[in-house]
Amino acid sequence: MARVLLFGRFADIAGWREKTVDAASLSALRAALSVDPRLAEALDGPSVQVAVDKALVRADVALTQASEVAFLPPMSGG
Amino acid sequence: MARVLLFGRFADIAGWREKTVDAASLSALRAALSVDPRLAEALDGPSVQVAVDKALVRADVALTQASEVAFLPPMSGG
Amino acid sequence: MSVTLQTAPFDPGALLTRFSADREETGAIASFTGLARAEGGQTTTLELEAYEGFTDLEITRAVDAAIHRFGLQDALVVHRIGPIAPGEAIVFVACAAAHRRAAFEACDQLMDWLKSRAPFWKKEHGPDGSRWIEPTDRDRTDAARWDTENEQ
Amino acid sequence: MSVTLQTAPFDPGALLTRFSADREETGAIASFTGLARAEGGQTTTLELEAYEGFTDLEITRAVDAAIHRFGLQDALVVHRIGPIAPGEAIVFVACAAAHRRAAFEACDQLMDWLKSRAPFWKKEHGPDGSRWIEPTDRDRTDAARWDTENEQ
Repeated sequence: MARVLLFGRFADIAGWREKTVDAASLSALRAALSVDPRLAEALDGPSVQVAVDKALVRADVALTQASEVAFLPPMSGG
Repeated sequence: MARVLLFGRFADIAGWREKTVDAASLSALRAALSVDPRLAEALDGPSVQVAVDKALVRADVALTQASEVAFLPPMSGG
Repeated sequence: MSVTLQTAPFDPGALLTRFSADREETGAIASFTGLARAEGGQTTTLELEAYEGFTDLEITRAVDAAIHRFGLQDALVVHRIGPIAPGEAIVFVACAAAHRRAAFEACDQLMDWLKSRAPFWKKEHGPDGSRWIEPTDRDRTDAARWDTENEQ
Repeated sequence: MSVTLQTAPFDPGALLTRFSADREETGAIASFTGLARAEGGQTTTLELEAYEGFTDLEITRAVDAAIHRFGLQDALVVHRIGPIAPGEAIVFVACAAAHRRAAFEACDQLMDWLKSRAPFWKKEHGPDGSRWIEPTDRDRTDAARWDTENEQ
């Protein structure tokens, strides 16, 4: 169980911005999200960053019920 | 007869900021001002600029009664 | 030092008035105001999304780094989020230093960083629909001017 | 475009508020505020002398040149003359452009010009007496950064 946040065009593609997903790790979460193939493809794109509990992660990490996972498309700048 | 304006440290040296001087040319005006040798020496210094009627001049020029001659020490910037 | 993300419009002049008050040893304040352009009617609204708790922390880190790198006395960043109308201020950055070179360079560097590397997602709404914006090549090369071997 | 010399104190923020209002196609406003420093009590008053009708015309020419060189939409210079207390603003420069690079560079170049080549004479009054100030070597080399073969 992790709280998943989508930003920018990811939210447009998925049709949601925030959802609770049952997954014990980031890789399990990605697998669960791949029920939406367009979203899964977008999340695999270049320059996509993932933050767990507001810190960027590059490898797989374990998730707890309290985890917040954010998928960040390439940043626009301000 | 020209109206003479002194700026910056020139006014401190001369003890005046503005004076009417009888002179038909810039060179004649400089000669008239050399009654004050400290001022004359300062006006001959490097980077001193002279404006006649608010335009910088480099050569000798004729002066009329209406001429305004300004002696400008090296500029401080703002 | 202060970093603020806010949905409400702000007046950059009011921010500069407060930032420049009571500074007896500050010789120089450089400021930058970014405004939303109408693009001749092509942009009716700009919409900026941030990740609160993350975006503000990243900006705070960038401002801290600029303070140390350029020897600033103080710095301020206010950034709008949400919908922004043409003519409204998107961002205000002010940098205070003893001398002007440091203030200018820090403000310039912070803006280059904000425009290319700050975690915002930006959508332009216009008569022909909406589109997500990414940094231009120019934004990226501007930001890269400030990269050093000691930094990422 | 506006150039003002004035003896009265001014609020740089109030100037920025007016300068940034009603701009639908301005993306970028860079501003610079120069403040009088107390220098730890060594400077009690700064006194600036200008040649009215000459100094303002020279500044107007410099601003015109910057508008053309950097493609500015607008520019504003307000400069104090007479006695100035520590913490008070001496100069405010604002430059408006479509994009930030032009606004920053124009503001930076105008300030370098104002600090080294503008016709002002500046005296520092302090507890140890008064002295006339001339541009520092740094001011001169900063200003020379902008010289091109096409200019004097």
